[in-house]
Amino acid sequence: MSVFDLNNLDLLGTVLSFGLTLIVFSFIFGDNLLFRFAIHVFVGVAAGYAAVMTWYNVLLPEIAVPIIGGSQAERFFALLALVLSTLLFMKAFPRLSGWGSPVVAYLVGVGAATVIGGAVLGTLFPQVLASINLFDFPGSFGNSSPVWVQISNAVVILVGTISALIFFHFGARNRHDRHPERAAWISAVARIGQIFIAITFGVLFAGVYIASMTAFVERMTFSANFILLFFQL
Amino acid sequence: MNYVYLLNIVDNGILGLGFVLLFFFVMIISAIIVRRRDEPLLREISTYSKLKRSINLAVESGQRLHLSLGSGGINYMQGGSALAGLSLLKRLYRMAGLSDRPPVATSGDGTIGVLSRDSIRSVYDEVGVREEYEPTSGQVSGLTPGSYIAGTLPVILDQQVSTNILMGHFNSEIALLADASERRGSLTVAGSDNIAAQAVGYASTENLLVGEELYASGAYIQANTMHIASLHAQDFLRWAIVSVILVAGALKLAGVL
Amino acid sequence: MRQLRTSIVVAIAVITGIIVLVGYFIELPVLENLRIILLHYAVIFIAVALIVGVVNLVQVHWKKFQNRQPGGVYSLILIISLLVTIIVVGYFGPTSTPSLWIFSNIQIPVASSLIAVLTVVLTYTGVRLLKRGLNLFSLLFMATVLIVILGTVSFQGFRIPGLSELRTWITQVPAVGGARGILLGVALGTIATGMRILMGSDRPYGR
Amino acid sequence: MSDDIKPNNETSPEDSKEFHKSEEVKKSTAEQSFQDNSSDNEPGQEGKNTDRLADAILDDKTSDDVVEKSPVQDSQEDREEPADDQSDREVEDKDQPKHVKGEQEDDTSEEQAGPLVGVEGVLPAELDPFFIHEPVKRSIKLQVTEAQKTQALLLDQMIKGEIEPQPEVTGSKSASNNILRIGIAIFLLVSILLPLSTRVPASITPPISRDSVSANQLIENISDGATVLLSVDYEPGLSAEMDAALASVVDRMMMKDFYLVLVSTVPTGPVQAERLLMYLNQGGGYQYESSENYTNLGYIPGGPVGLLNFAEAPRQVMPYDLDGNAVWYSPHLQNISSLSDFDLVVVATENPDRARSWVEQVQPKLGNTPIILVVSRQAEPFVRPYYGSEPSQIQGLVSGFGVGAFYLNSNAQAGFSSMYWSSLNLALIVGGLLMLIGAVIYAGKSLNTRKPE
Repeated sequence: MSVFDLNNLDLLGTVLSFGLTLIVFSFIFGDNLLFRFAIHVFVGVAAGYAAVMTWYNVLLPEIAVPIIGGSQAERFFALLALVLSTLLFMKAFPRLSGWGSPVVAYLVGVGAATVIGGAVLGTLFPQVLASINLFDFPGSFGNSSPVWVQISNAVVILVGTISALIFFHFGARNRHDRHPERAAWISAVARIGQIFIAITFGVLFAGVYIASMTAFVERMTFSANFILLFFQL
Repeated sequence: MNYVYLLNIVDNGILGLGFVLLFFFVMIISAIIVRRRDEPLLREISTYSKLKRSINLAVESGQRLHLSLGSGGINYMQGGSALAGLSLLKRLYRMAGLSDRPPVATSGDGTIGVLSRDSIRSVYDEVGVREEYEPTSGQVSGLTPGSYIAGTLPVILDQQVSTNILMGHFNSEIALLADASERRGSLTVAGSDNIAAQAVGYASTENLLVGEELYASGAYIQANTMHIASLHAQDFLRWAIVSVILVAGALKLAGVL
Repeated sequence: MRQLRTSIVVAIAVITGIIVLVGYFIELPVLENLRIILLHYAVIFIAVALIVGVVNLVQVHWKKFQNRQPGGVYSLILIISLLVTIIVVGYFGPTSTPSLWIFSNIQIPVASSLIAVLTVVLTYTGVRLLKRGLNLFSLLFMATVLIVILGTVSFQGFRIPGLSELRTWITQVPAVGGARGILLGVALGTIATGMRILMGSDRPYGR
Repeated sequence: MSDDIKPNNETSPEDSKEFHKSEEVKKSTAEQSFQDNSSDNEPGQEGKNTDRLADAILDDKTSDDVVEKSPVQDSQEDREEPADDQSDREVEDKDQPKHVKGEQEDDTSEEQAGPLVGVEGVLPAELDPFFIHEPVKRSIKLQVTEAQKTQALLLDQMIKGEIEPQPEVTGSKSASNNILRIGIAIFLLVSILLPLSTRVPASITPPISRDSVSANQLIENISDGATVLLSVDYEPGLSAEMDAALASVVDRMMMKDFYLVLVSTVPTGPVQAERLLMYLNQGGGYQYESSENYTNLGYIPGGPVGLLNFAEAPRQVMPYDLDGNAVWYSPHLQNISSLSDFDLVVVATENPDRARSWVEQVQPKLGNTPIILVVSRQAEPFVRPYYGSEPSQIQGLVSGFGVGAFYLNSNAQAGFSSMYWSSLNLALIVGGLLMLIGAVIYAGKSLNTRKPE
């Protein structure tokens, strides 16, 4: 944020922004009243914003507008939506809550199907295909690296994929007096999988760290700039 | 279409439908087998053992449990993780619902909030004490992922929670909840479908449910037939996938495909 | 009666789910249209559920304020800021100047400052990670974290030789393998969860 | 849910105060165990398990079933409501004796199924893993000597003590943890502010990744004035990184005079997008105006469902822009009836799941239209498999802030992020070093404590 158009509202906004930044950051030193104040304001604003966006983007164009000025078919569609939405809205009130259950069931059904369809066509098939095509040379790694490098990389990825997948294997054998355990060789493969999972988690943690550090730096840069600006005034 | 179908032999849709049907039948067969068996034969997941223990301890010592259902909605891929959390919620309420400090459930999504209240209410109904049902025990604490975390922090910090169970969809901010829990000396158990959150959870808590383990909560916490059956079905298809990858990969390397 | 109601509710979930699911895989015009309508309604209901969530948020905090529970004043503040936001953003429009002002000067600073706090928390957990115990996995995790972080940076042109290449290799080879394994596992778990709902065995909805 | 225990009709509210305690007692009696599937019914209602047949195949056998039964037996027993409220009352007298009672009832219960039908005092077929700890407690009161009792109580206390919440900063432990947190914060703060105060120029270019070059190439290959779908899908929290990364891409697109169609699956996305365009207008000297050069369709609710819906019928799902105009008949969009009619799709998100949703729900409908993902560093490892896969499901990948700065330097436009590149680098180095020091110290400690063993 480098641009400061200093009319009154902008100045007020910048001061507010700076103040909230410091207040939230003070949580590092411990919980405090101002921090509580800031997060409650934040939760309220975020919820209000989301509610208005929902109104503007869904309820208004999908229900209100068609009922007022739509064709007969549109009006029917919107009225049905209105009735069902009202039922769902009753979920907000404990006594009427039961009326909304069919609509919630509808949502759960559609959600379940979307989730299955997406997981099969979007993750499972493409990822399996990608694993198979690792051995399609030249391909996955471009033509720049020598073939043996490509092959060994492909093998590492393949071993990682398969062992991480096997790591999750749940089935176990019964053993007397002890917890059921997986077959020894599955456990061995699972340990290799665990190694890959640890590395993946490490990469992800570092990614999260870099991303959040960017936010930290941006906030502090903003604050520093604000202080400099303030003293120049 | 640049979306090349599997091995270009069969239409993707038919193959997908075939896979789903296969999954269905394997689940049914596993359910029949599981029903006949005395005890579930599943590997031990130490996080679940710890979770069970801490729930029991909390119930006995009259401490509050907090179940955080995350900010993912039912219609998302993330819904699965919230569903796992919801079935646990019912269990918690059956055990501790009428204690002085009943468990509290927080969620960051309207639908999950509704479902959490339904779950709690149904337990009160079961016992015939509907009038004791407190609608605020299943609360929505923020409606966007960031504000959900912000709204959940006070619950962890204020309500004398002994165990925070974070089961649902979270972003990397899950570390803030785990940290607040640590500041209060409470136990944290975390599981999320979001793998970035898992990575952060791996560093922040000893009790992490990794990846697919989260979806096994029904089988491990409730020892529920269909849940156990679905784990066996997952195992079956896991090996099917491994075989397909290995065989087709080998054929590819040999230049057959 | 109640039994009948339960059956109807389960049937709704199962039937809508199956129609949408089959529509995913088979292209039949009739099915396709039905599916679009079903999805369209679902989107509307999800939006309504969000409003229900807002109502619940207000209910919870109003009750807290009314019962004079500790922190009740903050609950009032939350409700006030929610109402003010609804009025301002609703009246002027979500992308109007006042709305942008609220967004830029309240939401962004608090949200990203929370992430700034997160950075400190993450460093803290990173520093203390091995306190829990030293094993192959925690060591590998830690090593990977350090390689990726230090392999990403360069300061005044200085870089540790080879680290950047190692970082690239780790992120693009073993991590991809592990990630794929986890993704496939999560997909299996997700399918199973969805499947149990479509079988009517898991019923996360009310009666 | 189907696995609930249903209480007796007669149970008074007061009695059931302790239902969680008496639950295991009840469930272990043969009369109660069949009720596990009847939670959906009114208490005491007859014929309540009409959908049990379906359940028999599909439903759960819960841990609450103590004695296995055939469905036929179930339905028979359903009709005769177990009226053992007498035993229930007794059971709920006091905490400890209750368990004793329960156990005694267990002992005298008859086996209802299997080879041991009719035999009394049979051990239950399965135990609820949840309650496995209970016998320990029962034995405390019953059969143990005083010394054993004391020991058991002590153990109990010790375990309980472990999870009891402690007020903040009680011992020196949490105080020292707090000091560590504050110390870390100060170190990081100094490392961020130092380059700012010395005004080190951001002349060091971040590493140029192959991905960003190819993404750049992809944009270059599209003719000027093309119509692009741009989804701004990130939460405000990570907007620092995402704004910087996306700004560089959008900057490129604005240079080529692309017509932008903005959408978002996050409620705050549309305003985030407006904000970004406003900054780029100011910093890059563009004059992008709503409906002239871009249109903001707003928020697509419903996650993957909404996205799929949008991908299948964009005109029906998002008929208006945020100002309420019917945009699809405008000259820029009249030729676009499906997403494959766009020249390019750009999605910016910090969340791997959201990236996944786009790839899974939308990409298959895109035909030959390329898709570029602008993602946060934290999402990169999970998006990469889609990028690296052959065939590639996404055609361009721009990840994180560094690349954004690279774009920026190459364009010499919009001073969006260049100023904090040095700070970021130093802070990351310091953070990494702190972690390294911590790792070395604790690894050393743990090796030292191991040796004596």
